[in-house]
Amino acid sequence: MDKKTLVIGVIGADVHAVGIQILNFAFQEAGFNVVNLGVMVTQEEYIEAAIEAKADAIVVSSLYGHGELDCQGLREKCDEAGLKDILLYVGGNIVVGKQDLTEVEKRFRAMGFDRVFGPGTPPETTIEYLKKDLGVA
Amino acid sequence: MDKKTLVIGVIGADVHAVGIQILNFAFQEAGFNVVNLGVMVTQEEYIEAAIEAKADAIVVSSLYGHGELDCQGLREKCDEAGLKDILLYVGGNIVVGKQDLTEVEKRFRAMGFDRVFGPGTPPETTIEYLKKDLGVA
Amino acid sequence: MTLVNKKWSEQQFLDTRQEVLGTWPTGAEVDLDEAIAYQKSIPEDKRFCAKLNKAIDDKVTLIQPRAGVALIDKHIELLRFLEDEGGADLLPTTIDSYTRLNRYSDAEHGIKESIAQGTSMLNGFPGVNHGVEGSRKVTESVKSPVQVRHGTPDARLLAEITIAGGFTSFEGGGISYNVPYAKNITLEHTMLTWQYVDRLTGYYEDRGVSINREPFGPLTGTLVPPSMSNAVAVIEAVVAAEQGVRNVTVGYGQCGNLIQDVAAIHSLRQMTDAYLKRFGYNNVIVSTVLHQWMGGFPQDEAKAFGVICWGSAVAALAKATKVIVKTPHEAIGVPTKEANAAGLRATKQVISMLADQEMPMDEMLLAEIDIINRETRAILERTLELGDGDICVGTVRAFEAGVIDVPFAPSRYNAGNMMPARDNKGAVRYLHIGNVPFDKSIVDFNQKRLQERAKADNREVAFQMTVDDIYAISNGQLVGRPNK
Amino acid sequence: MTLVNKKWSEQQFLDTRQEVLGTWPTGAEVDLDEAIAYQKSIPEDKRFCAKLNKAIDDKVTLIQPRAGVALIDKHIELLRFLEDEGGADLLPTTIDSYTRLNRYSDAEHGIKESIAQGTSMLNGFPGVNHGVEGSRKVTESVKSPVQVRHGTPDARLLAEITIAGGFTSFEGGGISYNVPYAKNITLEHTMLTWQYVDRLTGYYEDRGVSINREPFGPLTGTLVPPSMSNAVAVIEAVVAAEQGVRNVTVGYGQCGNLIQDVAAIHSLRQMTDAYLKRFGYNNVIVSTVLHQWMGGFPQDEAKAFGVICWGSAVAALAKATKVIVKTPHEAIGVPTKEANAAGLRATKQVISMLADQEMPMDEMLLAEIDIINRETRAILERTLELGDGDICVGTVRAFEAGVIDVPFAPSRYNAGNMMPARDNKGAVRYLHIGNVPFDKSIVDFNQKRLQERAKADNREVAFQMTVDDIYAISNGQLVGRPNK
Ligand code: B12
Ligand code: B12
Repeated sequence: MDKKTLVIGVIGADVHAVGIQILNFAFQEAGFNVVNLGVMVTQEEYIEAAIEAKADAIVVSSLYGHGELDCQGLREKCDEAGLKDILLYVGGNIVVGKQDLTEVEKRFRAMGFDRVFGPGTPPETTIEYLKKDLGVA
Repeated sequence: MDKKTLVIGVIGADVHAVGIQILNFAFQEAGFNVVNLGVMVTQEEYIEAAIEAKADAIVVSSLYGHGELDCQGLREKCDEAGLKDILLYVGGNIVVGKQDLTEVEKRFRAMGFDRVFGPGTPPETTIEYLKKDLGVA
Repeated sequence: MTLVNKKWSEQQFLDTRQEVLGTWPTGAEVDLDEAIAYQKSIPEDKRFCAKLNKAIDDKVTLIQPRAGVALIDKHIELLRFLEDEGGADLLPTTIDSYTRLNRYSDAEHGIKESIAQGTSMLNGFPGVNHGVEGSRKVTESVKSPVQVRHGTPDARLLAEITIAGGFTSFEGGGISYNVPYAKNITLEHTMLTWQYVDRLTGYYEDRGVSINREPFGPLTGTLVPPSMSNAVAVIEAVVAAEQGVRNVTVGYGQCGNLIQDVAAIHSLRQMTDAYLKRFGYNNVIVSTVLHQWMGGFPQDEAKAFGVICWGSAVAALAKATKVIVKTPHEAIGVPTKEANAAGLRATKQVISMLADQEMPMDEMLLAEIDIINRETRAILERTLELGDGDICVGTVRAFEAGVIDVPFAPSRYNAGNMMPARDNKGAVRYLHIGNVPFDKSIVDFNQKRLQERAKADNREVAFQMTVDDIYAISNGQLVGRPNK
Repeated sequence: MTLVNKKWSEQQFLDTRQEVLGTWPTGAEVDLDEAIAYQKSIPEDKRFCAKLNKAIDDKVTLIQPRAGVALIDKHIELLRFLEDEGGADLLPTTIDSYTRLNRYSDAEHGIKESIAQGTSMLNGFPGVNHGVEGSRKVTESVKSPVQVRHGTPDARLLAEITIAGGFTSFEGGGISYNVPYAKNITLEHTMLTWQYVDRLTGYYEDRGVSINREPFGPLTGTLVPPSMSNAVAVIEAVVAAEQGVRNVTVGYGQCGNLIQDVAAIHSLRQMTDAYLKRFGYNNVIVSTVLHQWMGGFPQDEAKAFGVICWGSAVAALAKATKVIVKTPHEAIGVPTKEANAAGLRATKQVISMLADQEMPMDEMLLAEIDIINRETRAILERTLELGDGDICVGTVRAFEAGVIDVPFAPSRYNAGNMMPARDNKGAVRYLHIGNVPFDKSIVDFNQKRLQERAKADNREVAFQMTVDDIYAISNGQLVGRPNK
């Protein structure tokens, strides 16, 4: 069982459904097990799915601008649920409006995310980082 | 003889011919005598024409960007030719590129121009100032 | 309550109202008689219907942005900026995503956070929370008619509050604000909640106050074939008319091929008129709206202007009644007011330069209108059949059966078997037909067009084309060609 | 030397050369044999002709900016920026106005002032002053083919230096770089100086080095009716071919009406081919260029993007071989490199989205091509008649007679009796025919179209229309309607 497992989904009240379908497709092609929760995923749903699937990472997508409100407390809830040090990614259009990305990254890192990706990050980039962080050759 | 006389033309190596034809038309409609020297007018030509026509103002148009080089010394030559205090206007796209207009105005005023107009100034505006400066009702 | 396409009795409507108004404290602010009187006091030039009707007569295309922020003052500032600096003809008020899901306490939290952080933490204007008074402040502070734009499956309270609040147009519909905007909500439910909104609109109409209604044309905004989105628009227009709506704007999201896009607007107008007439709704005024490309945008602002301007040109050449305008910030985030106004000014320039021109009605255009008409009719006729003649019942069953099938929709009540892709000229065609009820001639037509592309691409017709097409415009192409 | 349309003998050419090279010290740098060898060392993908020929085959539209600054290093930086950040397919080197008038010492002064002030005080690149070596530095520092773009009545020395300097295309012609760019220079004179440039090009061509030549299509850029500018382009193509030029790009400045603009490009291609063939020049490769609107631009950058993108769409729909790109700074001043690149990226986005689309060849388009063809032929046939069959002699006489008549031209050798205005759909028509030799059917056609506008405008057909049209695009319109 070499394959690493990812839980993916679009957080909060966000219904942007196109990107996550493509990520699902791309991550599988790249050799990951993927649990795709689709759109409108609550923090609890990510955590439950991650526990159940013994996931190595949670990949949070947020497009609609409420990402900052929706992500508050996710790391803490992971910790409480025993998902200590699980890899947490967030990406998409994660804040409202055009903002300085390094500032945004800082804020999300402070919330406990391991990596933070800006608008339109191509699947290949994400996959590269996942492989690196999860020690996949 | 109430009518004020204007000498107009496009200075230097500038061949932009549309605007000056329209200004000629508009100034005449507004009740001025106009001596239109057309395009590619030298400093000397403006001065000769102004002396001959006993002009009240010289309206220099420059579109092509070399206005600053072309206008250097015009006021001094006017002074030498006895056209003391003749009203000097300059307008059009008088410098190279998009520059801060107040800075540009300062430089042209320092060269002795009484008024300096930015890109696309409508004829009505110019006419208003001319009437004011020449004391036409 | 069971769903059928029948005008609600006044009693049924008024009974339901009590429930609706009780779902959030601001509901109590709405007094229908007072609201009707208030609406009657709004001058003609600030009414959506009047301005649209005039545009139809003058054959001009009006421009309208999307915009909304959390706080009333900031929102007014934004709208004023868009009319003064952007030259918007029609104004929007885009509602935030919490309100769209009736999560009014989350919206309240967003309002507070926005005040605290000094910037809008909501992606739109929380209309319910701001109530009738807040809405009136907005509509009274601007010179142009204002529309509510959102994506709310259950928009009953929002409609009550904002129409009482002086908005003169309300976007959405039981299909178009469900399937692209929700995951777990049945079509039965949203068609009922939207019958309520239409019945409310009809109630005002019956009392001399005309409110414009606009089904959301683009759906998921991503490679939706024109006939599919047009079929949905026609259904929502018919359903609205039954509840007493008399002024409808049917919409379409630009796909990118000039001929197909112009044809789609013509077909949309023809089909809407035809089906309204068929069911006996003879006094509905129909206008059209083209949405500039609704899928993924290029990040670069100059390139985004390219997409915006091309959409403007198509809207003008198709003589759409209005065009919904994107901004150079589209790919990044909710635009600043400056970026929003810039999108408007670019659009206005193109629209005005094309005001006196239209696409000549030549053979190619006629052929494209014809195929869209035939596809749309196939979908609608099967839908009616499934409903035993009732368009509402039929719609629910058509989604179950995959007869109506919207690509990339988040809703679990959408089959998701149909898959689109661009043909060799960039027109969006049916790649997998799924259960969409097309006869052989239509299937063959779509396949032939995709085969042409496959040949040019030097690959088989397959889903990878769809994936490539999704990225194409943001990568500066229309057709997603394989990398060479 | 008397002007006739006949290939110069090599002796005549070489004798003149000595004079030309002596007019400024850098002339001494040119050694033709060495220059030919140098040109031969330039790889295919950096040659203008090769890239244009490929674009013709692929039916794609290439994009090219205008750009030039005073100093070599800065100019290289600028061009690199335009290919890297703008995605330019073809590069320009726009020459400054002093050089255009052979005022090389003024240009020298400009170079010094530019160094002193740390900013370009010239509106272009002073190619003669920088000499062969300076030119080679430029052409060697970039990846794309580079063209000289200017407006120089006597460009003989400039051509010698820049072609030896590795430029592979040279814009201009005896009419198009006189009438819009000079006041006191006879057509006889400039047609001779440009025969020299063409003969020089032919000299390279005879020795296996193909240099592209491009008559300047838009002329004054201000409401020039397509048939008038096309007639000039055809003449310059024919005259160039006689001197041995084998690769010509004929150009047209967008007027703004879709049908007319697409028709103009088609007609331009047809007429150029027809007249080249008629005079027996069978081995000339002809490409076309559309210039985005060349008249007054709106000052607002977003609106300027609107004009730019609409021009891009037309170029793509007409399948012009290349498009010359404006910038969002157009109305204000020589653009920054960023603004220039932004114009390019917006253009590229539109061109790419339309790469697989073209304007359908329907009745309206065919009719418009037909009227432009007929008008162009009328002008050209009368010109040939006036020259007793010699197109050069005829051209000089045609200008004297006002048979060829360019609106708003600064040249005193242009009659200025013809006056254009837009019709009710924005197509540019002949308002005053002047002495342009049109038969009754053409005159009536033009008048009828203008009458339609007059009716819509509720005023008489008159010069005020022309004035209004001059301002229209910069005021966000196409047709200059009277204020209501
Ligand atoms: C299509 C679209 C819609 C459709 C969605 C249909 C559907 N159900 O899927 C509709 C029209 C319904 C819609 C609605 C709304 N939208 Co919208 N939408 C878009 C649009 C144009 C394209 C999104 C898309 O599909 N892109 C194509 C896919 C392939 O790319 P992607 O989604 O970006 O995902 C890729 C990458 O980002 C990355 N990625 C994604 N997640 C993650 C996570 C990680 C960890 C990593 C590494 C990478 C990664 O990989 C994906 C695959 O390549 C974008 C703007 C844009 N991008 O141009 C706006 C946009 C996302 N929408 C926006 C908004 C505000 C809304 C609305 C609130 C309001 C409105 N405008 O109506 C509603 C929201 C409703 C809701 N509750 O969610 C904003 C968000 C603003 C912000 N963040 O500041 C955007 C940015 C537009 C804008 N500039 O205003 N939208
Ligand atoms: C048409 C045009 C041309 C035509 C001119 C044909 C002709 N012979 O007339 C052609 C194509 C030949 C041309 C050539 C060049 N042009 Co040119 N051209 C333009 C353009 C697009 C429009 C000018 C025009 O006719 N406007 C319409 C008339 C009605 O308006 P106007 O000229 O602005 O004049 C009005 C007002 O400005 C005002 N006004 C004018 N003068 C004055 C004076 C006073 C005192 C006042 C109060 C008011 C006033 O009243 C006028 C009537 O309303 C402008 C950019 C623009 N404006 O969009 C560039 C522009 C002027 N050109 C420019 C340049 C650089 C050139 C060239 C050097 C290089 C080139 N691009 O090829 C050559 C110059 C040749 C030469 N030696 O002069 C630059 C100047 C740059 C700068 N200043 O930084 C501009 C601004 C374009 C740009 N952004 O690069 N050009």
